[in-house]
Amino acid sequence: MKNISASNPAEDPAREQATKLSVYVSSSPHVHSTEDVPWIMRQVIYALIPGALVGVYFFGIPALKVIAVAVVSCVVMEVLWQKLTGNPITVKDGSAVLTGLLLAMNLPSGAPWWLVVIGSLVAIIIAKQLFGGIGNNPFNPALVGRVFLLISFPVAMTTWPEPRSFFSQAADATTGATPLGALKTAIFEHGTIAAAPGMNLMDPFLGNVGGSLGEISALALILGGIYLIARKIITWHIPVVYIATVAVFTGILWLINPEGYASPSFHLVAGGLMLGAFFMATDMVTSPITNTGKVVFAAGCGVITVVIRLWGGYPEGVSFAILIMNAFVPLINRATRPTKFGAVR
Amino acid sequence: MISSILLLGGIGFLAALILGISAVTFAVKMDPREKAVLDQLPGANCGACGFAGCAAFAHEITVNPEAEMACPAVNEEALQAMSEILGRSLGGSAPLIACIRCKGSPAETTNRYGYVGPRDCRAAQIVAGGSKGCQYGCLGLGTCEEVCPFGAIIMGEDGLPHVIESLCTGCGKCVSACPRGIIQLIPRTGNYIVGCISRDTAKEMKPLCKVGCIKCGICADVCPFDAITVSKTTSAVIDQDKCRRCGLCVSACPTGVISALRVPQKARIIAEKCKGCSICEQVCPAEAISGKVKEPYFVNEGKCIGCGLCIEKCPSDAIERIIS
Amino acid sequence: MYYILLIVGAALVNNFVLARFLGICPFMGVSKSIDTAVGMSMAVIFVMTLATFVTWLINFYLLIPFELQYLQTIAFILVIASLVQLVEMIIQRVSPPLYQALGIFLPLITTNCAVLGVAILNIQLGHSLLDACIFAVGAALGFGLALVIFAGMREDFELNNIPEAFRGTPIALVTAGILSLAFMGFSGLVK
Amino acid sequence: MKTFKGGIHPPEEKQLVKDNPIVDFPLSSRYHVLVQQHLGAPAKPVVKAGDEVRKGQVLSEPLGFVSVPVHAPTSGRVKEIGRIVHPVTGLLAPCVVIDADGRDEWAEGLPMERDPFAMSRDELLDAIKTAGVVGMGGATFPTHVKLSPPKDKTIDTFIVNGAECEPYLSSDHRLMLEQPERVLKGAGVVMKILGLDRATIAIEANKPDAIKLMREKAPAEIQVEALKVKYPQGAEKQLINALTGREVPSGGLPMDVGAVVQNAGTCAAVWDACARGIPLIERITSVTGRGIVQPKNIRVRVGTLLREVIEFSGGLNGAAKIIFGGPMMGIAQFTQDIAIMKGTSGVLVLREEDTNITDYSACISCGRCVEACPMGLIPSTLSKLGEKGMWQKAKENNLLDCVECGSCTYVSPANRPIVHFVKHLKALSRAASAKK
Repeated sequence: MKNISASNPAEDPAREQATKLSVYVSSSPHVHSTEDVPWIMRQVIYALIPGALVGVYFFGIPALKVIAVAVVSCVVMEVLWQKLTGNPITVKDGSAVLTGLLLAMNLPSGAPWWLVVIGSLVAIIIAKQLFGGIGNNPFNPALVGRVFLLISFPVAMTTWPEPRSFFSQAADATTGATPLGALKTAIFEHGTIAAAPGMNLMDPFLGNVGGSLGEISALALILGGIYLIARKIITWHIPVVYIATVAVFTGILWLINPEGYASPSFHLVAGGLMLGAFFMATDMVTSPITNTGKVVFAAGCGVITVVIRLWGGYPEGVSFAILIMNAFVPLINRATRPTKFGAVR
Repeated sequence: MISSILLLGGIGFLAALILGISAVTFAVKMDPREKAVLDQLPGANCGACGFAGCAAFAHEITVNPEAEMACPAVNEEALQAMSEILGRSLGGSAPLIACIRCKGSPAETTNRYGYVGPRDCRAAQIVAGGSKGCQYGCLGLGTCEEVCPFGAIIMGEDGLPHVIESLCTGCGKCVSACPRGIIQLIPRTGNYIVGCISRDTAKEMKPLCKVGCIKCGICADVCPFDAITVSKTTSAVIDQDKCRRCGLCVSACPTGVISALRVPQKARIIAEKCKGCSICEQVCPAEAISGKVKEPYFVNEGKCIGCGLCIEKCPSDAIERIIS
Repeated sequence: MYYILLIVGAALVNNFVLARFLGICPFMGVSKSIDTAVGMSMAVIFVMTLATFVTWLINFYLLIPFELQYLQTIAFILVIASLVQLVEMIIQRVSPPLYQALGIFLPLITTNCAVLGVAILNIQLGHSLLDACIFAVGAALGFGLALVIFAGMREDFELNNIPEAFRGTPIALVTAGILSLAFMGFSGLVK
Repeated sequence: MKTFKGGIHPPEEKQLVKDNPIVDFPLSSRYHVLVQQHLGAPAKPVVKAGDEVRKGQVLSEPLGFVSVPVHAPTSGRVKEIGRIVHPVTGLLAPCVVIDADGRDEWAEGLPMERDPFAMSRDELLDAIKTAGVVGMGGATFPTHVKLSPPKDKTIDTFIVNGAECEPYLSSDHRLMLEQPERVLKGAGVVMKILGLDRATIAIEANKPDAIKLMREKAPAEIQVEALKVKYPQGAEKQLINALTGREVPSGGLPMDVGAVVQNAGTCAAVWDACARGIPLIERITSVTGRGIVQPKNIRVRVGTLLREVIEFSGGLNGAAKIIFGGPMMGIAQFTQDIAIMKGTSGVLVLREEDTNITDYSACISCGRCVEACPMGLIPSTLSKLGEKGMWQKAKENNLLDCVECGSCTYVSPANRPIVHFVKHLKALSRAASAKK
């Protein structure tokens, strides 16, 4: 069937006729919930605002720039693609804006504009539109964008400006390390986590650390996440199970060897776990459809995240973990089909 | 050097020996047809047929008579051979072409209501029987275009499907997909088609469609070959076996519902071959041939209706078709 | 622990399809449905291990004593090809159900460069016979894993509205690329 | 409170009409009685143009067991056996057109007085069939068939369905409030037919007045059960599940778990048929929705034109959709020249802002439909398969278990017409099996 996505009433003769006839006929049901896709996307964007604000507060104008460039370029890419391929323009559903915002929040605030644009290109064109646009992409577009950049431009993607208050932005911005990066370096150089500098929990909880501009404040992200759960945009399964898996896994290792492994609480607040658990892994299109499936998916994300963080070459594994689990979603969906009513047992 | 030859040769010989022995020891009986079919297949195991390799595909088409012989890599010859082995017909009867039997574009017709739902005629039909005012007419949502495996149907600007003659294979997928049954397969030699299947009377049709068959019967009257039948409750139908493609019905139809697939080909007499027997003059229903006995006859192109009767009757093969 | 790392290394970190780009042909060809993908994976596990075992023996007991290492590739191909044929015949006779499940895929594997790849890599990495076999199992598991998840995704693609130009192999290659990016996250896991 | 798994909570909107007492629809001058008003085998007209008919006289005879007659709604003369748009198919279907003579005289021997409890089971079933009683919740399945389970099925549960879970509609609610005796006595007759000594009346908790009244009036053997307010609580399988915990097996019928469910309105019709011999010629219908000026509950004769019903209810007000039945499973109509049927539980007129005419977009796999589906299916997959017309694969995905309740479609944020896709797939599957 053609024109799957919304067709413009003006281009659709049947619909034009309908407005004249004043009586519509469709299959039942004839009433509909008020919650539609743009509404859902808006809610997620609202929920991301606290995290983004913290990023802007600590990284200043450059962070704002990255966000703006990412959002604008994502929207432009989508419009351009749909214009060129002659498909209906669907930016109004807000998914491109959301992808842009998520991409920005996964980038260091010092990312140059061209880097952001390349990320948007990969996210929107390759990861989303090539697969057929919204709803059809098997991988989270923002994460594909981020991982692509991370592997292609490792230096630019791991140059983390030091956080400072918005009101004391100086011209000579210095760069530092993320908590997880510092941890990895310490283990690599000294073989023990004791050498890692400043492993307090309050700074990453509030956001006063280096990192991607949207991932630094666990608190702001948790607030956003709770908003999403309260509004029933997402269910608790993915964030709770994801975070719990990471906590349990790192906790066991920490109990065995507190010298060699950081505490679970550190792992929870540091890095992109909160952003990933509440906003990236919960992306509806790329996560399993049933609640059981979501639990399996989140547990897988948690395990892979910890494996990469503790033993892998990269200090952070959230993006990779979610992308890998995205690939498993079709299999998980098959394995966790609900039992139909009246199934012969 | 010697050692390398010996070694490789040795391994090769050993392997061949073992394989040879096991080919005999472990031989498995197989449907001979399956083996014969497998021999016709390319053996590249490309998987394009959707099966796991050529053997699986051969097995499937041997066992399951419904399975399509859908190997894209096989050539015509092998396909023929395979169908012989399996005793299937390739559909070798007269080539057919699909024809759309509705001319009621949205501009010419009315709607009963505004349809909201999937853009698929079959889906539209199950909601209150389709939105078109005429319950026989084309719903115009392009399902035939969608199901055509050859891209031979396109939805035109007029909101109606059009068959691209050169691409249509007469497979009939569109015919079974159309919920209104307005697509018909006719022999490729056929040329004229009545673009309406409505059973409504002229009066019932009037508010619904301007271009339908109003069952006036003029076409049946003008047809020199009795190829057209029409009644009060059935639209005109052209018997493609009787039709001689003269096209008189097209110009006679008051609503223009009869149309030609292609321009009719007129007759031309080859002067060198004509013996002047006058048979053509006698059989011509349009009085388009004239001349003197024992001299070459000639065709008045303006009058010729392209029925081809003269060509058939000419004893000396002196008449050919031309595109005017 | 060493063996676990060996398997993880071969299956995830240096995944044959996604990191070494070996065996792309069956990866693309046999990943249209999950059932066939599973059958193929089983066959690969079986053949890879067996081929590794035999080629290792040939290498250390024939090629090296006769100083004919330069014939490695040819000898291995010869051996693998005949081995696969032999195995196919035996399975077809001995266990028709198993043949139904994976026998079909055996001839396909003959041309699978991943099998030759694992045989040669084993020699290059200087693995012992046991190491070599375990490495082969790991590599085959990795191949199977990639194949099955890929088949799952491709089955879903049938329902998607992928632009016409990208349907089929193009989008599969794009997906494989993204999957490969994702698997790079495992790099450094095993040195 | 008892309920089932899945389901949704659409706005109830019952306040529009639930407090309006039932009013009698005045006698019309012409009736269009559709010959085929039930599910099952067709019926054949037995009157011809010019015949004089009396109220309650048989107009068409059933052809087969799963079929019922229709009766003249009033006395008068048969104008013709004409054709009228059938509300279910949208295509022209035969109907008996009757010009009323205004005397509204009953056919001979009607109404009669008899004691159903003195009649045998077969006599009762025959009375029900002769009276043309069908399921009045909207499915219109012949009631006598439902009450004649094969010998190998033991029935131990009888449920009177007063849930009325469809938003907007209040016809069963008003019936239970105003004529509880008819419902209860009808239930008693059904119990006698089934050989049961107890029954349950299930009412959604949003009708506390009906629950209270029923509890007061019901005899000891009839228990009144309040159900959680959730759509589709009144769907047969969900209702049985909520009350008994049993699951009607996939592809099976309620009788496979020993249960029979009858709508409250059907029980009332059964009483009329058995105690007074009155055929099903009128029913209670809610005429409601914000597109109608004066929402009303009316007692209307079968065969009355929708046009007259709308006029009687003050006319239309910005109508965008006219529906026979409720908003979740009702059938949209495109003309007012259609006739009220035995199964017309409501006439719902929605304005553009109350309904949903926006186009759909790609599925975002949010999983809301899976949560909402009372049948444990994955509607999103079915809708994607529907888009491609892949009915074989849809059957593997339990296509035929779908009851088309519309819960998935209601919640779909991408506004996907999932029920429509399901109907489409079922039609394709049927067409394919018909070909074989």
